[in-house]
Amino acid sequence: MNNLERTQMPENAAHPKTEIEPVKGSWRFRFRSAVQPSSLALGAAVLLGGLLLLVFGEDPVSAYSAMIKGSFGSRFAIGETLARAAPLALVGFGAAVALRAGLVSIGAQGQVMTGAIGALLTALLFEDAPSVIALPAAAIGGAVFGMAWVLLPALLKAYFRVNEILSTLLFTEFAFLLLKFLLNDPLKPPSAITPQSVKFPANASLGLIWGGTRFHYGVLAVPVACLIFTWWIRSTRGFEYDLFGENPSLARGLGISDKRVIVNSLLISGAAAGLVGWIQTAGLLNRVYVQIAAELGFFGLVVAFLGGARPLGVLAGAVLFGALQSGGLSMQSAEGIPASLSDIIQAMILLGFSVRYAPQIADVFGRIASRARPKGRTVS
Amino acid sequence: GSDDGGGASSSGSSSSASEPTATAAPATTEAVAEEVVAPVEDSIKVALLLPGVKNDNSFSQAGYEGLIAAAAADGNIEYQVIEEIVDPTDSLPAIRDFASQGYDLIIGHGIEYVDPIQQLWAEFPDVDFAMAGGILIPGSVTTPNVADWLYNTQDMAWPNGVLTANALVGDTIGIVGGPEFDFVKGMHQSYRDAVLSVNPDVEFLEGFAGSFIDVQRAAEVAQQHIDQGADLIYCSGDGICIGAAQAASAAGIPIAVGFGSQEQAAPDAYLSATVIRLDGLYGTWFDQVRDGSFGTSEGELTFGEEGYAFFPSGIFNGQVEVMPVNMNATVETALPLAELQAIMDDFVASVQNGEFMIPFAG
Amino acid sequence: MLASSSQSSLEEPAFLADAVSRRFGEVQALNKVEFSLRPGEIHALVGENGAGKSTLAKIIAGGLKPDRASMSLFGQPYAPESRRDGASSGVAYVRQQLSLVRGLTVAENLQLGRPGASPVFNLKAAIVEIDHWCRELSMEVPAESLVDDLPLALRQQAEILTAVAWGARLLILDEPSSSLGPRETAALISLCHRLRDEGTPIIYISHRLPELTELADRLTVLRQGEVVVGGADVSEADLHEIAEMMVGDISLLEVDRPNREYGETRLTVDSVAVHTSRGVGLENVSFQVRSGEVLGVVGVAGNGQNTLAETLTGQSQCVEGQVIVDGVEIAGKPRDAISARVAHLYEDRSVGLAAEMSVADNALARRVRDRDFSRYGVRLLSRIRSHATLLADRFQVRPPDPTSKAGSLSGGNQQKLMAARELENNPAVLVAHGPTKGLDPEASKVMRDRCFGVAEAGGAVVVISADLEEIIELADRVIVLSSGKIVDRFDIADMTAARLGTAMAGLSSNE
Amino acid sequence: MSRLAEATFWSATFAGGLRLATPLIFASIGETFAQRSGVLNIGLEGYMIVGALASLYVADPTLTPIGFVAGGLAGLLLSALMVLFSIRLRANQVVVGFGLTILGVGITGFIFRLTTSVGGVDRQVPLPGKINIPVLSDIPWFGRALFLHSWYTWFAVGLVPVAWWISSRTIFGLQVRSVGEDPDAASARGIDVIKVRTHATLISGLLGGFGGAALMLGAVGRFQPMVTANRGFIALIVLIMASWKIWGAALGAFVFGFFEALSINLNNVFVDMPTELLEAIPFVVALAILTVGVRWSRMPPALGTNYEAIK
Ligand SMILES: Nc1ncnc2c1ncn2[C@@H]1O[C@H](COP(=O)(O)OP(=O)(O)OP(=O)(O)O)[C@@H](O)[C@H]1O
Ligand SMILES: Nc1ncnc2c1ncn2[C@@H]1O[C@H](COP(=O)(O)OP(=O)(O)OP(=O)(O)O)[C@@H](O)[C@H]1O
Ligand SMILES: [Mg+2]
Ligand SMILES: [Mg+2]
Repeated sequence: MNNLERTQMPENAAHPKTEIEPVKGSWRFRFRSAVQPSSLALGAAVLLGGLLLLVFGEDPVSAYSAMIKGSFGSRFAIGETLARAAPLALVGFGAAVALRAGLVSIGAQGQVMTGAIGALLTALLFEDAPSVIALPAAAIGGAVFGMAWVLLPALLKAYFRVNEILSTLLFTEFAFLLLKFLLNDPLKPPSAITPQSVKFPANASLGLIWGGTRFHYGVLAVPVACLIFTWWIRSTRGFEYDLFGENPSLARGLGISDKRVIVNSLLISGAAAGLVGWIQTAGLLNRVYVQIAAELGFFGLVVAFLGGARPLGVLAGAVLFGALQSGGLSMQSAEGIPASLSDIIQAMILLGFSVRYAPQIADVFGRIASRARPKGRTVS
Repeated sequence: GSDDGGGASSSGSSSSASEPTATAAPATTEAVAEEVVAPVEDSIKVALLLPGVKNDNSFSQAGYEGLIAAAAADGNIEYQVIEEIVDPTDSLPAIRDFASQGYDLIIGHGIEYVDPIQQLWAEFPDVDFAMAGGILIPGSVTTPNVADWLYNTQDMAWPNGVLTANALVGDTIGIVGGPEFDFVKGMHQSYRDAVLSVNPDVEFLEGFAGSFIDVQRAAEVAQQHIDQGADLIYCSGDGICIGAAQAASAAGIPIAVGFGSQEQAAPDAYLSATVIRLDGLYGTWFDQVRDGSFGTSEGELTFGEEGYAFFPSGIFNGQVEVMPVNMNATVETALPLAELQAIMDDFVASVQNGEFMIPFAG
Repeated sequence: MLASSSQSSLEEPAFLADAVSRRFGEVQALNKVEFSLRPGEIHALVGENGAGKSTLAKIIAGGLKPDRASMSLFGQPYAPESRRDGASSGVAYVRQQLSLVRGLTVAENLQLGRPGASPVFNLKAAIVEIDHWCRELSMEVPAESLVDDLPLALRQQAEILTAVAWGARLLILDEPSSSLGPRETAALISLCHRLRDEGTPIIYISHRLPELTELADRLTVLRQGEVVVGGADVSEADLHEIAEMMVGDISLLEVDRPNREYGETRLTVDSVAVHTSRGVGLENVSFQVRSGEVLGVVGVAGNGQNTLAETLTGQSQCVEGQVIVDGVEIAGKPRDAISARVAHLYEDRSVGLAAEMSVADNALARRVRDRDFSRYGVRLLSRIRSHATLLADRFQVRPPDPTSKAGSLSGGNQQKLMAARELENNPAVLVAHGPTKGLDPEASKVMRDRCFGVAEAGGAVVVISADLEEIIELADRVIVLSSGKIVDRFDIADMTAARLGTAMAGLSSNE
Repeated sequence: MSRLAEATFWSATFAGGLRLATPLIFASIGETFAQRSGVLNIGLEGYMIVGALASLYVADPTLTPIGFVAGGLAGLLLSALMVLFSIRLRANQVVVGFGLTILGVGITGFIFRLTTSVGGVDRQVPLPGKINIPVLSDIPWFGRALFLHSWYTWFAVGLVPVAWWISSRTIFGLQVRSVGEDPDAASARGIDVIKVRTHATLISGLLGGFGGAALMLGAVGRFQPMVTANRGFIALIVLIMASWKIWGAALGAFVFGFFEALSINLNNVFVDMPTELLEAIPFVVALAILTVGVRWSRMPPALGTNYEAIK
């Protein structure tokens, strides 16, 4: 019957209740509903930042050009941007797997730390082995330690429904304390007076792809991870995990074990974060520091959200962040702009982008919320 | 000496790590040759990297004030300061950026810059680098374009011990530290040794804020000490000592500080502090950069390996300064303030004329 | 009963709408609709799915702005800006999806959004007020329970109670009976009468034509946004005629039951006991269903139906007894049920479908690991999509676009999509829980045909429903559940209203 | 070990717990309002730090109570950005929250360096005196611990029943909870979801700012970059630990503060134990509470979701 020929949903179904005019699908409609608010917000952020620079006696044009130069303006800058984007992308992919399964793990920060420890310990174990063995062993060590650090929160979530946002945050705190302890004593070279580890053994180190930059071989883990993540989304198993994220009751009815999904997807995110610990140590810093994780874990999660938990989105988000960070730094060193001002500019650009991405990411949380909605209250 | 041995053995791969040293040899000669050709420019460009903010009342401020004073004295220095750069991921590109912008001297004021400088000096033979605490990091070297500086932690702590042992009314001292790092613990040990050398009956309470930023926790540590009977507070720290000073002031007991004055925070309770004075050292470096002797001379001391350009700061060379006793303090002290000042003057003199050698703790 | 309508016919209308139009994108949901409501009448608003009933209701309630309309309420011009506006003018709208906030108590809901309520929440006063209205309206709504903890029927009562307590002068009920059993429906109807008799006119939206004869005074039929019958007297109306006007196909309401042959037993439930933390468990439940047979499970909602469905599909574990499908035990593992080809039409579409995923993903979620649709663990998207198009076509899912989100389909089409997924491969056992809930006659017919189809192909069908008509139409045998126990069982031919009523009330037990 | 048997040890620890809890109580109560309304407000750290700076900079030339109010207003101002971006423009709450934290840290760091110079006189306020409740504070064991605190602590403690009353005994509180439970249903009952969430978020900004101000004026007295030291995130921990309850948040803040104070004091009891182990104590306690309390925990179902009204 023709009454069944109902409204075609507008393309962007996350926000179906949009305005009527102009006609959907038209160029003007797309522009008004997607491009315009986002570029407005971004433009506003950039303008506001420029104004701020101007008010405080800096030249906005040269500041921004230093920022762009520092992120893409030279071979070194590009290498730097990519080397900074790499860990964010890896964390982001892992976080995206968990997000798609309806889990918000903000523990990547801690898993990066333990991953670094794991990579270092393994490398020290294989100090005398040839590189072909030591190098992958360190990678595995990093991944395993990253997974180990999310195992307990995962089990608590799977078996006792303990909120993973909080448990992973707490485990980040534990990882930090463990790291401080290890770097203050057992792993510290005896003469050092500040916490840091011994050098990462050379036989397990990742070399540079471009000499004179910091574009190291560890960055290659990103395209590999991106492919794996793309495969994951296409795979039957990945589909089942997505389905669980969307509708756990249905997934359960279709024979998908919720415990397995929870534990495995968190373990995957832990492994990704652990690998970040590995590449940061074996490729970038050659030593474990207390700040080894910087804010990678948190920003990796932000990147996963920004990228809508999709491969290219995460990749783009990571490069954006990498560019902001290396550009922000070069604003400081080239133009003498204080770190805090460059933070402000970076934050404003991030906020601008958050609006740009709003429609794509709006429903990521929607799923999680529908999951959290209890079907009844257990009175005990 | 024993430290170096340990470090070398722990890195069995140091043969490959020291390769850059070998390849650097030709670079060295080049640099020397170039320096002969290049007309010595009067103005030099200096970059200073600070782990904290320049007005942190503490370590970073010491570096900043040193640069300002030395630059003013020199009169022909162009400088750039970059603050709050702790993360090793950030410091390397920042240093590299300065090096490729043609800076003549890059001072990494903090042990966090040792690794990046070690990675970069060979790539920029024309740039001079000054690092802090490289001697403590196994495998790091000084070269004709790298010099190393370190302050004596015991010199920062011991004078406070002497002062407070004489000022203490009661028998308990509460010690407040930042993170429980080795050098912080070393300072505490020196401090305790100094106190006990004057008064063996003093008891100590010790607590850590866990970081250099958590002022509230530091204040709480001090308050806990006070609640449990501390009669005097010693804070080894940094900016966090603000909290400790305020707590001491509120409780009406004296406080001495390891790093930077807290006179403003607690004019009634603050007694004294130690500070680093780096203008002299920086001036020396400026001169060395100008006349090309940077790094080639062995500095004032040579430790371990031959030719390690190393500049220590201590009371003996005036680069660690014991601040005058705060004559406006109103808290009760065992001896009058003037008498305390006299004791400290004697103490500093005895160190400077070599009569007393401050023991190294740990 | 119908007398009251004529008595007030001379008064000015309680509500009058003239030329109401509203467009959603390309859909003209309402087109110059005229509608009048007399004081003290129950006015039924009927029409097929998507006819525009809810849209009209929302506009009257102030929750939706018409593109064009002139309305008056009790003689005053009326143009509400918001729900709050509508509510303070005395219009109460009880939505299809109820609008009590589930995490709050009934008492809290009573005060939430109440026009003119004092900013301080007075719990005691709210409880007293609820008790008062409970007595007045013969309800039993616990004031301090979380709405979440209440069964659906009580939630609905609570919603009506709050509407009345807010001083509703006009009440709109949108498909209030679609998930109620006969007893609860009867209670609802008498409540409506009581309200009407006390002077509150009611707009009553429903698909269930038979109950309207008992309930309503007048009736308006909407079709594709236009009024096809405006305010006809129910007593004079012919149901078949109305059904025809709604959908244009009279044959829909006629029971068309083929004679079926039963084969061997396919489903055996043997003295099963199930405990659950939520809802009612099962105790000593035994029955068998043969190939080609349809077993109806009736009972007041919340007497173990959910648990039964979950047990048959392997989602709940038996503490005693066993469930056997074709000789294989389903021991609390959904995977067992799936490999034994047990199909499940979920009672709640939002549970049975992943709303945010595409039609294709939903259609083939059950078969994602099939050789046909994946290779080396990778899904073959184009094959999945084209097969989904095929299925959508076969099950008349509109629109048959495999890439659109399942949640964007209307309720009926969602139901068909779920059926497409579950029934595709001749299931051995079909557990159909309220298969036509909220569907219009046309869509209902499609769904019922599908259920028969399973039986005809040799499957065993269990239909769980609160809708007796549906049971009569579908089932060969019936069991009655009460408090998780089977209290009666009979062939459909032996079914009488009295027998069913007493059994469902848990009064007698023929076991 | 013998220290553990002393009354002063425990009363000092108890008092310390209350002091450390003071900023957390403000912040976590404010956050309770936001999260109950469905807004996951990760920018709390940002609100706290702008509150800290503003309170000091206003209090220095004027009076501390004025500074305290200014701190709250500064937090409120930053939370207005949360409203703009997350609630009005519907950007992801987590992303915006992190952005606001960076922004808050950046702005305060920047203003601080603009207004202070090396060797100059920093802005500073004297720490408040303790309010002595006459007879009670003389009670032998717990008098000092319980009844000798600054007015910030008393204000925080006094705020708890008020906040509880607002949340559970006023229509506004009902509205806040309803829009975090089920915004669609709430909207159908005539509640303006956007408006209620806006108000709840602004409250969290105000109280987050108060938290920063209480930390600054009550415990620290002088500004440092990042002086709030992640207490905003700790307030988030406290809130989840407390299952989104007002009393729970206050109690959780105190429990957290108590164990933090305990970990400080145990350093003198177990001298050789690595401090990292002691520092972990409050977090271990939080994990234990979380695990045990999970069956009573109920996350607001709409937490983290954006809402768009039908027009
Ligand atoms: N918010 C909306 N956005 C777009 N289209 C809508 C919206 N609400 C309703 N419609 C369209 O308006 C038409 C009328 O819908 P309405 O919900 O009023 O139907 P109904 O008669 O209540 O149907 P049912 O009996 O199934 O509840 C439908 O075609 C529907 O697609
Ligand atoms: N938010 C929305 N945006 C756009 N269209 C919507 C929205 N909600 C519902 N619709 C459309 O309105 C129509 C009716 O939706 P509704 O949920 O009322 O189903 P229904 O009327 O009960 O359908 P059915 O009769 O099939 O059960 C659907 O076709 C759907 O596409
Ligand atoms: Mg409807
Ligand atoms: Mg419907």
